[in-house]
Amino acid sequence: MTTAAKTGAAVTAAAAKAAKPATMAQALGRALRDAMAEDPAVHVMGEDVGALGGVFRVTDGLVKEFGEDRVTDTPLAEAGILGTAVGMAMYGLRPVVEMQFDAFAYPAFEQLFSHVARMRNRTRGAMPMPMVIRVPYGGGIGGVEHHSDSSEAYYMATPGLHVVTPATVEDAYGLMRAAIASDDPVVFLEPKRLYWSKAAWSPDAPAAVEPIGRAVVRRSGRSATLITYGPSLPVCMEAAEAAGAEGWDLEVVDLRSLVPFDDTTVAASVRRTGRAVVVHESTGFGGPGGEIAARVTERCFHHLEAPVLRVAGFDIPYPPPMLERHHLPGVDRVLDAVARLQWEAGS
Amino acid sequence: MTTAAKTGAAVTAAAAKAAKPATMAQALGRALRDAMAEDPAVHVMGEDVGALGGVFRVTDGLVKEFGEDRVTDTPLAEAGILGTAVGMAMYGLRPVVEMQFDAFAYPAFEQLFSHVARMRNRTRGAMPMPMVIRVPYGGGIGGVEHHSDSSEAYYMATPGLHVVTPATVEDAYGLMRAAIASDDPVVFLEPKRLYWSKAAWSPDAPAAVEPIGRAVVRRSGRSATLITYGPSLPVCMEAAEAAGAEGWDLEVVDLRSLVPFDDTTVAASVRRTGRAVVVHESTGFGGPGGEIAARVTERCFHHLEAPVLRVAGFDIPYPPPMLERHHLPGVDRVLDAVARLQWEAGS
Amino acid sequence: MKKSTMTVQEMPGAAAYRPTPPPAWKPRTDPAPLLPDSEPYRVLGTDAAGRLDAALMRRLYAELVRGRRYNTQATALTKQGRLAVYPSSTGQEACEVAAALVLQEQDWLFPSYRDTLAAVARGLDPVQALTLLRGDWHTGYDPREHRIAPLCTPLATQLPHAVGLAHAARLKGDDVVALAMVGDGGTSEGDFHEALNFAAVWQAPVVFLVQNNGFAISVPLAKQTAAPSLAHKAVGYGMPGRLVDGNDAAAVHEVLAEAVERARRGGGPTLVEAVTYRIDAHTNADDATRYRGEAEVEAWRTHDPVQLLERELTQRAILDADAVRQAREEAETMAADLRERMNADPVLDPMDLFTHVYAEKTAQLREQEALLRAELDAEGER
Amino acid sequence: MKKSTMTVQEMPGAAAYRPTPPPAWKPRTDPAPLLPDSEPYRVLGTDAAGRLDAALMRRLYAELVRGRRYNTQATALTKQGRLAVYPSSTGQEACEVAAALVLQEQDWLFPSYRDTLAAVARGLDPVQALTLLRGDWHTGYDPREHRIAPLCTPLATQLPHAVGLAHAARLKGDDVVALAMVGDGGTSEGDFHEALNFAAVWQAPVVFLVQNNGFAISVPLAKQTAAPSLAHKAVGYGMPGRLVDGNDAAAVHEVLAEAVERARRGGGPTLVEAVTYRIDAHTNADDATRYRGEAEVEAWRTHDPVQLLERELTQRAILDADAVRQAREEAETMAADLRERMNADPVLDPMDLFTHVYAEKTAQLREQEALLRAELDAEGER
Ligand SMILES: Cc1ncc(C[n+]2csc(CCOP(=O)(O)OP(=O)(O)O)c2C)c(N)n1
Ligand SMILES: Cc1ncc(C[n+]2csc(CCOP(=O)(O)OP(=O)(O)O)c2C)c(N)n1
Ligand SMILES: [Mg+2]
Ligand SMILES: [Mg+2]
Repeated sequence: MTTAAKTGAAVTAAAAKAAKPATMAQALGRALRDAMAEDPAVHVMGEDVGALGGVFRVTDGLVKEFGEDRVTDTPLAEAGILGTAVGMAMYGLRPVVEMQFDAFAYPAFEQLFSHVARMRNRTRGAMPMPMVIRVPYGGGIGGVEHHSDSSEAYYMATPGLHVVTPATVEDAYGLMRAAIASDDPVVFLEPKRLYWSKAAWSPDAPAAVEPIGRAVVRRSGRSATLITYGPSLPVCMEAAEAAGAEGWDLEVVDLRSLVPFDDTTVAASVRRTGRAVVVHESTGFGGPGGEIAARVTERCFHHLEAPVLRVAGFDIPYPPPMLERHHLPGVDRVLDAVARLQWEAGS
Repeated sequence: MTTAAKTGAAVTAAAAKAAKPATMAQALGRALRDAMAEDPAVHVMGEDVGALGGVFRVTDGLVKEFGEDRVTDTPLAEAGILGTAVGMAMYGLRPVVEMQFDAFAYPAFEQLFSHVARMRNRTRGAMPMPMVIRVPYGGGIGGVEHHSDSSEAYYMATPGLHVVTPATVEDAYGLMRAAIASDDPVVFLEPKRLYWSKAAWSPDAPAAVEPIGRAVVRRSGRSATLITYGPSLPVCMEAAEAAGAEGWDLEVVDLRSLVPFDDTTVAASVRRTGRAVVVHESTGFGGPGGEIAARVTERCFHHLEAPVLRVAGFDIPYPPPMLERHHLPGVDRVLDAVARLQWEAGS
Repeated sequence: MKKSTMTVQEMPGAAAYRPTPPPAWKPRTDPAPLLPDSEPYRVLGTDAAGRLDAALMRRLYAELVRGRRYNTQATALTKQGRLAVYPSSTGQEACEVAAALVLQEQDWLFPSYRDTLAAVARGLDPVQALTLLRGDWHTGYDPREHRIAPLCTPLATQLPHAVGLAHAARLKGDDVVALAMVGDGGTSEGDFHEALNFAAVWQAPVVFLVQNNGFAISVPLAKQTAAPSLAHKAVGYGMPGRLVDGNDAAAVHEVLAEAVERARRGGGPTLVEAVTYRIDAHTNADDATRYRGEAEVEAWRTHDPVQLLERELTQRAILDADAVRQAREEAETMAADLRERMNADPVLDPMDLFTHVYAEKTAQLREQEALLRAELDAEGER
Repeated sequence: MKKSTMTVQEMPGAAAYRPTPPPAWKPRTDPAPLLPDSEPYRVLGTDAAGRLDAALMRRLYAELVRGRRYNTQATALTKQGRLAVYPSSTGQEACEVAAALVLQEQDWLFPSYRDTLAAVARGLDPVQALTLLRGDWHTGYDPREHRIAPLCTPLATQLPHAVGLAHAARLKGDDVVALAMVGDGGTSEGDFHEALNFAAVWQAPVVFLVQNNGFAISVPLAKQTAAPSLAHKAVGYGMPGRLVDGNDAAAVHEVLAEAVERARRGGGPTLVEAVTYRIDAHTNADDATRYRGEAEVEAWRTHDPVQLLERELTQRAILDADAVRQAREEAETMAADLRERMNADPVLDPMDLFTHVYAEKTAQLREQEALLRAELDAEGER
């Protein structure tokens, strides 16, 4: 991955300037811009990514800078978008594809499962699929039906894909650069409700390119580990703060990458704390939490004082906006789970 | 579910006759036939389900008996098949849809996830979706690329669907009857490599209609529980026999229904044995095993002598037929996992 | 092996060779009857307006006025936070209203997210029609009671539903036609293709109405298709295509009525493209100035469906000042009622989350229900 | 509110009203040039055969003979258990061969599972072409080296790939045309629709060849479409459609060559429907007697592509007995070589399972690799 290395160097070389607040959407857009400026093979395509700048404005300004040949408003057909992107990648381009909302990626699933994820394997490495599939995901934005799905389980169950999701403005930039630099297809899950989250972040000295596959400890603690990602990170951070009042010192791990999964960081944390709760807003049954809890248990069984618990969305279709707050795991639900970690039996 | 009850009664009332060997494919076909004869609302549709009788001959003879209006060779388009079936169900029919192979159900996933699974919920129960989506799944039949996928994780992660899979000839009949009688959409996973498995089974006194959602203990044992379903049941039964030589008395649970999940039966078994291995051929990461291991651990933590282990297909695209035997979990791999259940530490 | 080493001269019957046409080569039918007119069909401002049905036109007019008012009122409600979002059909009322009026009681309407107005024109309570967009539930009415499918958001996915329902009704021998609505952008989706093909093969009694309003959010028609018209897509399915001026209510009504009648007679499906224009932004959340100029919008304002009909009917003395006033008053009454009822908070029960996932709650859902109930009790909400 | 209560007579500019056509209403182009002939285009047996290119025809003929032999040999290999499955293109060799011959070195071929022969005619090693169907790997060659995409099984999914690749090449300024093959059944899939639409909108240099062989496994064309012909689908995308006798190698070659040339010149995509017939069952595993009679097959045998060409060329003295013999000998040599090489067991390495899932093996895959290696060591296999 020479591109990634080069990118990293370029970024490090940039002079650090005073950081101003930027949104996650802006950081993502900046990452696209920088990648496009560096590598003419990078193309952005999707519905409304041009003049409109995408419905979340992530691609704002790109068509002006790079023209319609590289920033393309496609016809309205997700399988067609991803399918033509496969052909473009076959010819050596690096498409960055936008799916407008999570639920609208479903029509593209045959292309994703049967081609994007398998082309490298099918051709014994002769035909890699360096592409990024951007999927705004999750709820909490008051969206009507089909605008708030958490579809990460579908992607995780598909070998051949990388699946990453940022939870901070810095990671949004760094992970996007890494995703574009990757020679494998990356499903890039963008937490909708964090698009407008802000952080002091200087676009002139952007965050370093994160290698894909590394979780990070966002908060150190000794009582138990909250394992989370994307939209649920702020919830867990808040819960960890609140837990202090109950005498619990919680560690928070932000996975950042669901595939590959960073067993090392996660297991190390749980071995230290002896207790863990997985938190995500995707439905619980068949969701990411099962896999995570199972692998943590496989690796840390004799360190565990209690079963790894899961706090997740209910096993229901995503509810209408006026009811979504009852569905989404909030601070209280996380703390309730922590309380159920069998403290009386503990060390 | 009056239909189900009625059906059960009809079946029980049938006179028992001498059982002759029948294949799973025949039992499935017989279930379709009996359901169609009983209820004119049942329609069979898909690619090649008519004159050909389906590529696995499950629908053999149906078009002769019921005519093309009720057994319909559709145009070749899976989203169209499932989408029109949704419309037919809206009008009160009970479509039984065949997807020719697992991987060819992917084009229908938007209709499945966004409509089939949600229509009842969307309309507050006014518009249920009583339909069965038949999906031949799994490998071991020497199929070339795209003919051996195990896609159950995708279905499990979608609330609103039932997901069932038979492992025996009797269950093939009983579960299919229950699936057709259900007022909810049922994804009916048919293990390809068991299509030609035989059992003494009399079509004149077919097996009872199984209520969906009940696992069954196929073999009692005291050392550890093998939790499995569909194509892996014979593997586990064989492994359990072989394990006797090592001094292990294994219990085998056949889930039969992945959704709803029978926590009661599974947890009761694991509490008894104190050890468990989940076995399936779907890829491990993000596959059904994670969910199963996690829920078993949540419920049986203090009864477990070792972490619940998983034996699954590797995290790779399904391999070409000449290599598939290395991918599929076989008896040895199951026994190896049993050996890793920390016997020295046990009671 | 023998055969394949024979020369054709040696082949038995080779001399008599005449390529007879087995099935794959059946004589092709003439596509001419399937092709749409080269210009959108119009009635208003043409001689055809001489034979307008006065009663029908007055009804159409009243519904257009009401429809316009409904659109402006619903948009106003988004500003007041009473609707989560509203995709306005301002400028497209002729299509919305005609689609509703051509159907009989037993027929079915399959609207998209933009077509609340069609549902309302069909008789649905305006508040129920807005439930999805207010956000208290996904659908606010019983589709079977009204024979209106839920407003559909995933583009073009409602089209196969309409085909399946129409087909099922025909199999049962029922006299039912389904009319399905979709946008110009939606025609690019695979589901559009599959639905039209199934409909034609099955000769299902269904009418597809494409409202070509020029845009799919920001993407103009020229980036959506290179076809002579969207109606020309009909040819590839073997069904007739009709091109109509979507702002000419009389023309849209006539073309749709013909198509519905044809379907009812067993003549199979029709594809109708109504050329219209989305006067408002895609939704209240959209900023249309990013992708189109005001001049274009202004040009279309001069071709307003309400005004076009009003002028024609007034000129032909089908409509008088009284009728115009009455239509407006009724529209204002509807708007006031809507405003008032939408200003009341809907009654919500969080426990509904678990009620209609399955016919019977699974044990798993009952556990989760208990968890939520405990939370709500703790909050003191219930 | 003011505006909406004005009557149209009061509206500024209302008198001057003239519905000008903004974008959604642009003047429609004439569809006539897009429409295919009403009968499949033919060369053999017509006056057009007078101007055949002798050298090209001899080449075509030799490839057809070789192609037929390849099909019979591959089918024989299934009986010997040397191939997992073979979807024969017997009867369709004219399409398979012409598709390969019209392309230049730098062009790309996108075959379906039925089109190994096209890949072989393009120059691919026959054994490599059969890797997928033998089952030792999914693809037996480097697609970039040969500019042949992997044989594609999920129907119609290869079509958008061809469009994307052609589009990418054009963006880079490269002279590349993509030719994609699909069956009659495949035209019903959404991906067919989306691919053709993208191609037309982007004016991508791509040619779509539909081999209408009468069946999708057991389903006859009449249950697949109600269109006048599959070529008529072109109209709905704004690209030209051509209908050709798929068993007339000269005609298929001419029509495809024209389409490729048009694409190369920047004239955009073309849809070609070649009417042919699947003489063998769907694959060796299929039982065609369940859904069609022998009489139909026999009728088509009299319209055999190899024989048709052989007779015409012999009559016109383009081909003599020597050339016929030579073609057959070459075909036999190819078959013998294929037989021999396919009789050797392919060299397999189970560890390949993990090699090309990702650019770099994940830790997880390395663990699984170790597990398999241990198993193999225990088995003594490695
Ligand atoms: C499958 C799918 N993809 C994307 C979207 C997001 N989306 C909502 S409306 C819209 C544009 C639709 O344009 P058109 O079909 O012309 O209908 P209009 O909004 O103009 O009435 C898009 C892209 C969606 N709802 N469904
Ligand atoms: C998406 C998808 N659905 C179903 C299948 C199973 N299948 C394989 S070939 C075939 C029939 C294809 O018919 P056609 O397109 O006419 O091509 P032909 O086999 O006649 O060359 C079917 C249904 C598939 N391969 N892909
Ligand atoms: Mg539109
Ligand atoms: Mg065919």
